[in-house]
Amino acid sequence: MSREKKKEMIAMLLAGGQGSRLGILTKHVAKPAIPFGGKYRIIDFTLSNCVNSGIDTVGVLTQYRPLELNSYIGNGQPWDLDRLFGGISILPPYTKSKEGEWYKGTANAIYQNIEYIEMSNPTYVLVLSGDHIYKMNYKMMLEYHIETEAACTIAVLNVPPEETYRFGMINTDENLKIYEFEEKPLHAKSTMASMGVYIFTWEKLKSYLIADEANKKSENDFGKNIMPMMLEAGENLYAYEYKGYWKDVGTVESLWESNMDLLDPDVPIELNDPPWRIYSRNETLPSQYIGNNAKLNNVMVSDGCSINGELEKSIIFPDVKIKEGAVIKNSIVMQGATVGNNTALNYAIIASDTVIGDNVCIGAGAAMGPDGHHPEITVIGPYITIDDGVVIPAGAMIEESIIKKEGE
Amino acid sequence: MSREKKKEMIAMLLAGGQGSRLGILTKHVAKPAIPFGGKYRIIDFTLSNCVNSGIDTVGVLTQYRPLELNSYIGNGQPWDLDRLFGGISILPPYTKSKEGEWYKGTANAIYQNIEYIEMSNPTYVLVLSGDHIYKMNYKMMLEYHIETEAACTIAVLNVPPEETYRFGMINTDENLKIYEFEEKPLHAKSTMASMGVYIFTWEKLKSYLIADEANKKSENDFGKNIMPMMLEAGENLYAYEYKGYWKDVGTVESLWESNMDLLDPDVPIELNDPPWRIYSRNETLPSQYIGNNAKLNNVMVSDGCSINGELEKSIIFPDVKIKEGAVIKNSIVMQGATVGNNTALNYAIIASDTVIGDNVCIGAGAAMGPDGHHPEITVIGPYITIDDGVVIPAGAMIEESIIKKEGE
Amino acid sequence: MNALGIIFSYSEYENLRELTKIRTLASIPFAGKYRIIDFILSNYVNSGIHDISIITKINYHSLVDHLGAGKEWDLTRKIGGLRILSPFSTPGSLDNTGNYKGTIDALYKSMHSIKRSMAEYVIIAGSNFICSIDYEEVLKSHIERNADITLIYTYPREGEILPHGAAMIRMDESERVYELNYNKMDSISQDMPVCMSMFVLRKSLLESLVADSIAFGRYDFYRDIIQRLCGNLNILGYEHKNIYFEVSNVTDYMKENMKLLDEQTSKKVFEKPVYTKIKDSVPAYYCAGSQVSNSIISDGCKIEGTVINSVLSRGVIVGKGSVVKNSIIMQDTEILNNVTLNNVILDKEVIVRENRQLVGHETYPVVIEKKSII
Amino acid sequence: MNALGIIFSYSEYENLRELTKIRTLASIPFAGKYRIIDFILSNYVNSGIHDISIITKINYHSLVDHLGAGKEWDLTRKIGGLRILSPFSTPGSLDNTGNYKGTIDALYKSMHSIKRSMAEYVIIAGSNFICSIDYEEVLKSHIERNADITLIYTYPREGEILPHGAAMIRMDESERVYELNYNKMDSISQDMPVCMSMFVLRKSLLESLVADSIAFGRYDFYRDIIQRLCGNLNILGYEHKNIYFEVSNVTDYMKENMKLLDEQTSKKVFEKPVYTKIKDSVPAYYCAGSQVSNSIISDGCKIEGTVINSVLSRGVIVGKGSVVKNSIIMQDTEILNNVTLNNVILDKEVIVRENRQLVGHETYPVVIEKKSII
Repeated sequence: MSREKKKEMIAMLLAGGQGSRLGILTKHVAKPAIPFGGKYRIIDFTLSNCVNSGIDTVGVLTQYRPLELNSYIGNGQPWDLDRLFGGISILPPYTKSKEGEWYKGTANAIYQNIEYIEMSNPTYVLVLSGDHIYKMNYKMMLEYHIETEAACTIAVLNVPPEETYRFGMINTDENLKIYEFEEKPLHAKSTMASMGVYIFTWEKLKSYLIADEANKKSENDFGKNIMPMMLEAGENLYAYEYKGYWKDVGTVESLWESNMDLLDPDVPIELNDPPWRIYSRNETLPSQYIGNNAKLNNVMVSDGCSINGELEKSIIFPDVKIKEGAVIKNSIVMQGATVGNNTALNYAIIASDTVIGDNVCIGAGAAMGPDGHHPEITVIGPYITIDDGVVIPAGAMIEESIIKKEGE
Repeated sequence: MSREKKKEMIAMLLAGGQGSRLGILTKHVAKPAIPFGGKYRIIDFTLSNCVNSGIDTVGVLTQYRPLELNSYIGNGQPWDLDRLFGGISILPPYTKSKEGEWYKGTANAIYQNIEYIEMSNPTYVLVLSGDHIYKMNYKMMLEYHIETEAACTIAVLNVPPEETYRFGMINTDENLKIYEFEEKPLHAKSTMASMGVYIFTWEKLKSYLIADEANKKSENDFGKNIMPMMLEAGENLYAYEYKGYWKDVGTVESLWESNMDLLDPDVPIELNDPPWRIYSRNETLPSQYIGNNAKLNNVMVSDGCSINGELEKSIIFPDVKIKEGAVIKNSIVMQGATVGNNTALNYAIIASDTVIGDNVCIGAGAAMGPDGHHPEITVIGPYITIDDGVVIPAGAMIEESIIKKEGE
Repeated sequence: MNALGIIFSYSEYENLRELTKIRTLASIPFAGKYRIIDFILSNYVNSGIHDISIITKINYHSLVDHLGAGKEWDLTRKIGGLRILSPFSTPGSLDNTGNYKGTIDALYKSMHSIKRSMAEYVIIAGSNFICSIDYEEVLKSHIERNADITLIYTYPREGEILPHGAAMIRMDESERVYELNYNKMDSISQDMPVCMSMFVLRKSLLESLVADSIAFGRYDFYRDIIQRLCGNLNILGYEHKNIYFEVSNVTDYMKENMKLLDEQTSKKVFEKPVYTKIKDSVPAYYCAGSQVSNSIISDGCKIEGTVINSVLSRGVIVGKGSVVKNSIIMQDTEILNNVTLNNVILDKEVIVRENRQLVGHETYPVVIEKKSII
Repeated sequence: MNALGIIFSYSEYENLRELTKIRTLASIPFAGKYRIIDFILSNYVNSGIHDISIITKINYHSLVDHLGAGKEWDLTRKIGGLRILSPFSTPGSLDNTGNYKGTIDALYKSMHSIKRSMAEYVIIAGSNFICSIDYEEVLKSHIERNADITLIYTYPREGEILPHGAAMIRMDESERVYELNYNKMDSISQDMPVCMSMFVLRKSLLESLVADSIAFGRYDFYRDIIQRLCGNLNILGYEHKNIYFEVSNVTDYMKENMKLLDEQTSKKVFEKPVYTKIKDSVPAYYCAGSQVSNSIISDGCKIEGTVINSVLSRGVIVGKGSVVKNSIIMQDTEILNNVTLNNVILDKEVIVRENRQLVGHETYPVVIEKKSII
């Protein structure tokens, strides 16, 4: 034990949430394991941020359906997190003596893993959530944290005044020292919203976690309990401004939008960025094949695909088969799906391993919403079959196979 | 998914137990993580058996204090189980929708991980427990299982008639086909005891697990519920005879005895067996140093030790310091412990990182029991300090530091 | 599986011009994102063989780079795993010439590594034949038929290629090999079985055959073991019936790559997973206005122009107005705007400037060396 | 840390007789279970440097074996990690001589690998000095003092050893190096600072220094860079104050190993973890009747006889009635019953039969080659 190495900062990644607003897409997997951007999962962004920021010890706190996430993370090798000392660890709840205890809140999840954290004996702990799309250098944030001598630094981004009601808002003085939190205010004093990215000086955090745990009335939540308690106790809390692209992919809409952002050259989220690579677990698949009659127009396609249809502004995940005559627009087709001949998709998300027959129409009647807002997104769940000729109206969410009976 | 490999047999290792009869030794760790044999942990034997039998996919079912076990297992590299496909996975309980569920029994633990097992699509599943010391080739057992066309094969060993009350006993016909189970009988019909090592044909096991789960009255236990149900249903159950060394290290006594067995040339458990190596996570420590006045007589010593005392029939784990004049007999000193000058140990177990001062006497008054049975074992718990001059009588179990007050 | 894999990463009779100037045969790119070695290693791994030695000669730098520690092939192991052998790493090799006198000499100089393996059998493969084969089946047949050596052969089919120097065999009705000759024609009759440079034999037999040959100054595996000993040893053929590719000169290399544009052919090669180095490239991106047909495209490509009947490796950029036809473009090569390419092989990291035109012929493609700027 | 590590696994002026006949300097066993390379690699890893290239020349087989994929040093990485370079794996190396003309030529031939690293600094180390050093501190001082090259030196102390050919430096009061000479005596005065074959400089500076030197046919790092340019470049010394060991001939090798029997000395070298290949040996076993004093013993040893003032590597067996004194016994060597050894170095896998006696002298130990049977 005495020979274990001290780490300057380790990351604790909260990956427990079900993300129920993503409907059928999170039926089998935790939200951080949802596919994104042609070959990634949402969690790849946070993990790659860690690795690119020089953090080599990451604890992933899970409790909801962790199997697929666990097997996706594996030994951490795709992110170079298969380290002899540190690396990635999955941290589920466990029993201490007779009884086990599930994670009660974000703060409680960290509290239950104090022992894990202390194994690395870190000076600072970075607390993250695994369901945002952004590229951020936590090393620079740490430098800021050290410079301001903060007990806690919260990454913030500017949001339009009309959206403050969706965020935890933060009020600071001119030096960005925090004096107040406002939870989802209708009329906020500032436009600085918390990104759910915190750096704590570990000794401080530890003592507040212990105090919070002793308080039976606490919801054991960072935003609601820990930070306000620290503020009240007169600790230094600072905001750290982040200016890049950031998106919470908590709904079907935002998941679709944020995928489409990748195809918009005006949106500042570039995946092909060698000094800030996004790592992911790559499937063992051959190069893609583009057939004689394919047309591709502002489209992303991954390994193992066979494309014979016409595609426009779409994202195609690995191992997808698109047959001749298929017309796919403004859509996302996830891994292993098949789209039959002459089938049309518009504003649709097709989940993994789903088979769409011939002459199917998905997103039928999709029309632009008011104010140029895009039409409703149609979602076809994973592992199901949609029979030939089925028409699925815009905005539907299909959970089960649609098989036409014989003679129909 | 379709490209994942089929495995002939995978292993599911039940490592959930607290092992409360080991007292202070399992206060911080699960039983399979208890140190054994100079540099090993108990679980090393089962894991090495798997690897040496050609099994490269092992699920470890944990729920009690898994932290140290998890960090010991890490990515499985010490056992060559850091595989791209398969390898070792820690399987804690998890939440499926709103509510999580702890493992109710051995069978329920496997039931809750059906999804994990199916990822490897195995034909056979080997169910093991992680707290026995033995060397066994499961590949040969599988060949037997295939040959007898069994639905379940149970490894058995012969026990003396007077010990049958401690085991699940198995009654078979002359072809070793099982016709009856007896749970801890005082007078058994046979001497074949179950070793807790089972091979199941997965399709069979799966259907019985599902049936068992539906039965609200079941204790969800392999021995009590699954096997009897299979027998009743007329499945082929066979016993597989194992003839080598086997020890359940469930008590302080048996842990001590089984360590001492390693020093007895007449007991058939040889660790230095290149074709059947026992793998373990090795600490980063220099070679051991034996001082000018050391005496070693039938002693095992590991890396990083510095030995200056007199040792007889003892096992010394890594990084132990034994000072001049210390006299250690019939004892086990675990990793990182220090034994002071002129201190005497007899029939003692000193747990990890404990500091024993000078002129201490541990196991004082240890006298042979009746019938040549060894004296009571004295246990000193981990991470504590025993001050200079303290005398600890034979059979004591010390949980907390003994610090003499000043002036005493 | 109880076998050691040995791969020869070079060939004695290849003529791949610029392509092997900076690399060994086994590390030539093939089928878009792959190298030849990927297919060979994947055959072993998919057959459950995890103890593999690769014999190298010169220019194996790119092979070492590509394989790294072998993680992608699951060969980073405590027990077994991947070893790259070179004549210079041989213990006690005080002479610095490092040339093998022949395949047997190469095996002889790799004996320190071969002997350490606990495996009972050895499966040897060259790097000029690419196919998907199950060695478990081959070994089973080897044992069942009580062969001394099993030699894997195939019948070349319509349009399939065989180079000068390929080893043709004759067998009796029980597939026992009784003759071996080298191909001296440009093509051969299609009922002549050809050795695919793959052999199975007991490790102990290999050890003694090599020791004996060296003692008599015999250095060529085909001539001095197969040809010479087929009267005494029970050398049996094992037919590989699935598709194969053969790479030993530039025209063939081009033809064989193009065969993969047929999806049925491609499927047969990729029946089982083929592993390769992971590059963490982004998905391929097809810009508005791009036109791609009948082509293999790899991750990280960005296509603004037109690509027809071509094979593109990872990270290739095709600029606006450019037309790439019947060509093979290797990793990270950049084709700027308004370029025309036809029957061209561009090696890695080439830059083709605006408005350039490069046209080769099907039977004699233009080959542009790595890192050239045109 | 933002630095690339480069290790020279051989030395130009060592004379280790039988010990380097089958291996390179860096893979010589030291301190029981270790090889010299372990100390050097661990310094890098403990300083947070994970991108390391090892330059080899000949006989690096045992080094490749020992390092494997670098797992034990946590160097099996996607980003950075361990690379073993040899003159023969250089791209386009069509000549098969594989000899470097000197250290600069070796660096030149490794440039393809050095250039690929994204690191800003390079930390170079040879293999003849063994110590525990924190390169983070050295780099900090290098940057703070605005050095072009930082050269790590030490003052030899009482009983410490320096071979013929060691580079001695002279510095002004600000530690700027203005002179470098080679040791021509058998021992030297203890106030003469000696270069420990470790240097820190910017990677870009190294690249241009190497390119310039090659252009002028200059091949020796000491003579053609340090000695020649110390007037123009700001070459500063950095004193290593902790203990060190120097290995370049057999007598010294013996003496340096014996120093480790002093627990205080040993502690200083093992202050930080030193990683080595894991062998999964069993704990050492001392039979009833064994007698061991003042010795270093490694895992897997089995002692029935007597061992005094000696260093035993892993898996050594000492039989009944045998006496091993003042000796170094390497891995898996077996000493049968009633053998007497004094001032002997037994290489790996030696077998000493019953009743043999081998006695060397402190200043000229008997060295027995690997796998000998006595």
